[in-house]
Amino acid sequence: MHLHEHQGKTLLAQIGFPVPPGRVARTPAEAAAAAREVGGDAWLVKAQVHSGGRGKAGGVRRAAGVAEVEDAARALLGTRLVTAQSAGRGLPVEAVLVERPMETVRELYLAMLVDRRRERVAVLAAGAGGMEIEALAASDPAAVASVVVEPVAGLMPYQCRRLAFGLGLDAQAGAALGRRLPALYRLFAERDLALLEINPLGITPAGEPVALDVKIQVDDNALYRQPELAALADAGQEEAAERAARTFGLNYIRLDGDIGCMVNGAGLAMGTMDLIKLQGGKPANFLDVGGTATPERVAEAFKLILSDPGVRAILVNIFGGIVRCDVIAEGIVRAVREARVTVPVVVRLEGTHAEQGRERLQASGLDLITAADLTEAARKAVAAAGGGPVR
Amino acid sequence: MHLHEHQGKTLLAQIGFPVPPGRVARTPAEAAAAAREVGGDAWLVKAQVHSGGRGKAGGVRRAAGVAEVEDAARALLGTRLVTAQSAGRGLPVEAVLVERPMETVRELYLAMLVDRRRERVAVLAAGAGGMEIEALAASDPAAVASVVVEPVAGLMPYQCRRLAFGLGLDAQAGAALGRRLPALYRLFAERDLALLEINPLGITPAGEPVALDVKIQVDDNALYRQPELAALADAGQEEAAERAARTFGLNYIRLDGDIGCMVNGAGLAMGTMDLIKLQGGKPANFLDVGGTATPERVAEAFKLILSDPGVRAILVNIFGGIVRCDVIAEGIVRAVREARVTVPVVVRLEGTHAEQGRERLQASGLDLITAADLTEAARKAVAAAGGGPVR
Amino acid sequence: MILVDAQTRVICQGFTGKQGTFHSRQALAYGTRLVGGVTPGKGGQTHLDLPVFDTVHEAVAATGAQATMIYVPAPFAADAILEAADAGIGLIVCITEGIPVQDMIRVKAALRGADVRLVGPNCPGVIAPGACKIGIMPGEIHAEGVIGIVSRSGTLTYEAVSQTTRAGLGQSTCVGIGGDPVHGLGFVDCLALFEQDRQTKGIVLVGEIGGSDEEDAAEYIRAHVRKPVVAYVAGLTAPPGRRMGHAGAVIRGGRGTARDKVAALQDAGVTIAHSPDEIGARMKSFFSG
Amino acid sequence: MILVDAQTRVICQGFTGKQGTFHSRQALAYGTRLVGGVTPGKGGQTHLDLPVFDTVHEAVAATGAQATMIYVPAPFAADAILEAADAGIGLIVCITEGIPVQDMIRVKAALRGADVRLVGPNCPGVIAPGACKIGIMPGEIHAEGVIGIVSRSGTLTYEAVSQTTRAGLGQSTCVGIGGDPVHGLGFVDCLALFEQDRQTKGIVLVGEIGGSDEEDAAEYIRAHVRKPVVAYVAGLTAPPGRRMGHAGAVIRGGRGTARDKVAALQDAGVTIAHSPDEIGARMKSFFSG
Repeated sequence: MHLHEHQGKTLLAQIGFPVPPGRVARTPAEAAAAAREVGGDAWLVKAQVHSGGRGKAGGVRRAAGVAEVEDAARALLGTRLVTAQSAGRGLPVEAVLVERPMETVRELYLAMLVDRRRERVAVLAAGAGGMEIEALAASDPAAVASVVVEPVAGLMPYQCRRLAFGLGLDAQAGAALGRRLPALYRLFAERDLALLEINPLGITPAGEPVALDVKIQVDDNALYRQPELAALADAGQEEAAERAARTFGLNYIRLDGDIGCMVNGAGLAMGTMDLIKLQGGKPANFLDVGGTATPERVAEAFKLILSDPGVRAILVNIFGGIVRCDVIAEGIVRAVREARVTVPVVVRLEGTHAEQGRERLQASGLDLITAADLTEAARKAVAAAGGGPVR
Repeated sequence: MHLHEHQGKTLLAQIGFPVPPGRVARTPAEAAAAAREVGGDAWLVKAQVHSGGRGKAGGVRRAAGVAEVEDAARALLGTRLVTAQSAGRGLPVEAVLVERPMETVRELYLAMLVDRRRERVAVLAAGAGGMEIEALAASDPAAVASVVVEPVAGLMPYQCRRLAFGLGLDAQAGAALGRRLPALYRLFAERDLALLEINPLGITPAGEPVALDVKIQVDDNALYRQPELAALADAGQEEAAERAARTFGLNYIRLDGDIGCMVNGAGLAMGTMDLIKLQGGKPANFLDVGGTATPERVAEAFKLILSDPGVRAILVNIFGGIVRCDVIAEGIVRAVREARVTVPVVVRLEGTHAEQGRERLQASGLDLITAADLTEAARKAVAAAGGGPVR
Repeated sequence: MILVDAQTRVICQGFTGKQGTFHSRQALAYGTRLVGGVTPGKGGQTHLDLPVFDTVHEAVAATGAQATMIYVPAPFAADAILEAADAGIGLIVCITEGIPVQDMIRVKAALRGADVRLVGPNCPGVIAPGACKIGIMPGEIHAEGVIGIVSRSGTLTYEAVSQTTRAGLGQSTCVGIGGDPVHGLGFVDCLALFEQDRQTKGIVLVGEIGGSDEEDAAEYIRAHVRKPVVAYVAGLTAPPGRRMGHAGAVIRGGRGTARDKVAALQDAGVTIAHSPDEIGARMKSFFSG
Repeated sequence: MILVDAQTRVICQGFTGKQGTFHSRQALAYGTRLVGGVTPGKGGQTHLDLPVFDTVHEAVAATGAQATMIYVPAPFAADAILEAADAGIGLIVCITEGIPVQDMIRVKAALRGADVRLVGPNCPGVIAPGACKIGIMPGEIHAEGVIGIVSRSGTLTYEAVSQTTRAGLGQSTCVGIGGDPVHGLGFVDCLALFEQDRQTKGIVLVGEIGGSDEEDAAEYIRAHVRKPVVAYVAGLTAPPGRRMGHAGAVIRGGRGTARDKVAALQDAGVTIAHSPDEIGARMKSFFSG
């Protein structure tokens, strides 16, 4: 789950990590009031969307007076922002952060994330960048200082010193940063964050760190015990279909192809997408109906797939295990009838009671295309989407 | 460092662990006011001293009215309480805890301490007792339920369940205790406790745990980072000489013999005491002047030893290492002169510059008895204390 | 076979719950030597004709259990794993999905140096066909045989199983290591066990995007594995930055792509199945000489 | 000799402080191969003609240091130990006294499974006479020889050293394991190393009240040690419940008495010195046949 910049900065402020003075606003009038409250004679007006790259996309405006703040807010609020990182989607701007610009002598990158190989939280820092810190770490390891935190010890002073020396900070700025980092790690660990990126991290002329922007992701699996963070979710930033999928316990990600996929199991779902590509087609989505695909979930899955107007064929790939193929087949038949599916549907059933499942499909009288194996299923789906002969 | 019962109960209350309603009082009038504040129609008036065994020693009184509370407080305050655990010393009663008696259906023992072999914090619980829980664990392991806490995980629910099942608590009382124990462990770990003993731990008719008495010791080495706990120190409960020793960085423990000992190193100090015993004498104290015994500390050490009127001879045993024996000898000569020592002093110097040290002692013209080895030193000290011939 | 055999005494944590009951029944039907289960507060009862215990310690003391399968809900799973390890269980198979990653970081730190093997979480489990089934996989698609299968994915594993069964090779043991970013046994651990195992003649490795387990596996295979390995890696078409179902299946900062993983494995001499359909045939080719 | 030899490259943490400077100078005078030191913020300077580094990682990279001696104050000691371990130092000797026990619990948990040996804290250190001195012991009382000494106490160790030197036996290595309740190497670890060491012909063990290290040592000696062992245990006259100088030297609940420890060691066939004066003579008796 993503947090907005202003939410992340509130979390930082709570643990005493310096952030610029700022206020969130949801109307131009609120923005003007926020500017007066924040004080000063210049402000940044920043669109609050779940994406990086806002600056280049025009989502961050400088304003030299309160009237300009109000104008900037008016220009941003209610629009949809397309950034280089929003995958072509326009993200609704429903709030702006009105913030005092900070004087800094340096701008750094700092990130905390889970290092899977070390099975611990890693802290990464770089003195310059512009690219994702993980990519930088991969391409130019020497440019990134990193430490891995032993959970029983927490982020230790020596690790903060290594980061500060690695960034080439002077003694004062290094010590100031070192005083703040352990609390930042505790925030990460205790609030179940999945990513905490401060980018840029400014160093003020007084040597103090200040988070100019912050990107925070929360571990979805831990939301049950982080009710305060869960309450910060902004469903408006999500694709409507993906949001709907979650409510039914389905995993759905919209892509830009034309072959809708419905698969049980995340790995097999990816494998199915890969096969469609291999056969010259393009998958319209990733969709895992889960290990316990009930007829109800199958029905919802069909609705989700069909909510994408670009879908020209549907490929259903089920490996029956605990849930038997005949049960799934029943669900498919019901769903295709109820959802009035008009695009070709290719079905491949394998595993427990696969034969009975296939029989159930044929007995339905529906125009369902069956396939004996995965490759055949993919080939048929690609042909069907292209309008070519299928059987 | 020991805490008083009322201090410990304040810590427990802060983390939500139930304690009986109570107030501390330092005068009989305060005690009466405390009783009214606590409410009810009966109270316990408990002497606040750094020792267990108060009940049998008359340090805990039951009072049926406010007047009785005042009387009980008057009877206790300003006296010195000798308990079975106070090693013959009378501990000054400067405060009493006025507390509401609690109705309980069971009384248990619970302790947290550092398990040295496992290098972790252990939680011990027993359903009955009267003896120290560690002794019980040694003599009758089956009577004690115990778990050892992995520091990275903290006290886990399964461990709380094991303790509750081990104590034979019913589901409700077990769950109620289990809800409270993890916070108790965090108190132990985060506040650097060395011992936390709740004895007895009552179970109320509603199944809730309540700490009827609590004994807390704080890790002396951690007081620098526990200023709130350090401020709770009650020096009045300590032997005056031991308190004085600490201010000079000396380790002094008064015993009941007649041969004062001054040794560098804790192990050698114990070894010296053992040798005195082996030679038929009794050590008057344990005293470690430390690895860097300066002339100043040697002088203070002499004063401490002489503050014990029972001392009839002094044995100085120094193994010179970093600090050379001639420097120590100089300190001894100065101290014996300044402190006007009238009892026989036996000195054994070994290690770096031992020869020069011995020469310095002889050159001083003081009546110092030297010894070539430890056994001889102990023999001479025992003879000197007994008034017998020494050389 | 590895990790388990027909003699392995297994318990179930979360025994009387819906999942635990269902899969315990399946395990018993398969012939697994299930000797009891744990549900706190139900100690002393009988469930599926087996004893229920309040704690794993009691279960181990009473039954000599050596392995456990965990079906408790995610908020209680870390506790269940640590309880099993503390009680001396040697093989812990955690099926539970959705455990917070910080829990797993702490669990792995707590288990460091302990003589215990954790499989999962968020995995189908372990099965040695004909001997022992600990997990949620459909038993009937398996056949006793010579192929060791290790996989990050559930249903993709079943594909590999079903194909190797149909190819007449069968499986020695199948281990689902799970789709979480921080987990127990990895590819390398299983490869080492399969390489040592006399029954195993070939190894199928099923990977997916995210992390670097496949790259580590490739390095290990190059240095230590002499048996034929067929690998399939899912997610060539997965978009970067999106979590593909599994918590661990995400490409970040250009790292963890299927392309890189396939290249690493190929470099190490592994036979690549470019489609999940090809796994059986590729493996069969090693045994038809 | 064990743990160190004349080639061991040593650094000092807390190098430019008063303690670090004094004992580094002593170590150099003794011939220890001290190759540099660490004081954060003083990196790039020179001290005692040796390079100063900001971090242990830099020191290791520049000098190939294998061992460290830590003289930083107690509040910073846990950090120093973990930094050394993280930097790949194989032998960490922590002289510092007064470290909170919770710090040591966390340090030991963090080091679990790591390939590192910690000696101390609150100990005199390690010396291999004539080869390497890492610690605060007076070098001149030692002599190269055949006795391994392991001890919980500082000055009592010097007694054992001085007596074995005078007896003409000398020492292979002397290890002060320290007086804290939670510490690094224990008696058992050192006994195992001495038993394996060809130079060592006899072992002196100096214990004291508190804990059960001596009992564990007795058990180990009975099962694994064939070389003669002479033991002295201090604290027969120590009153229960009082901390005798060392944080770990306390009898609690009737456990950890010198009497029990002596009995356990005697039962295991260990020769007991009833006075610290007897250690040398008792050991000598094994070598005058």
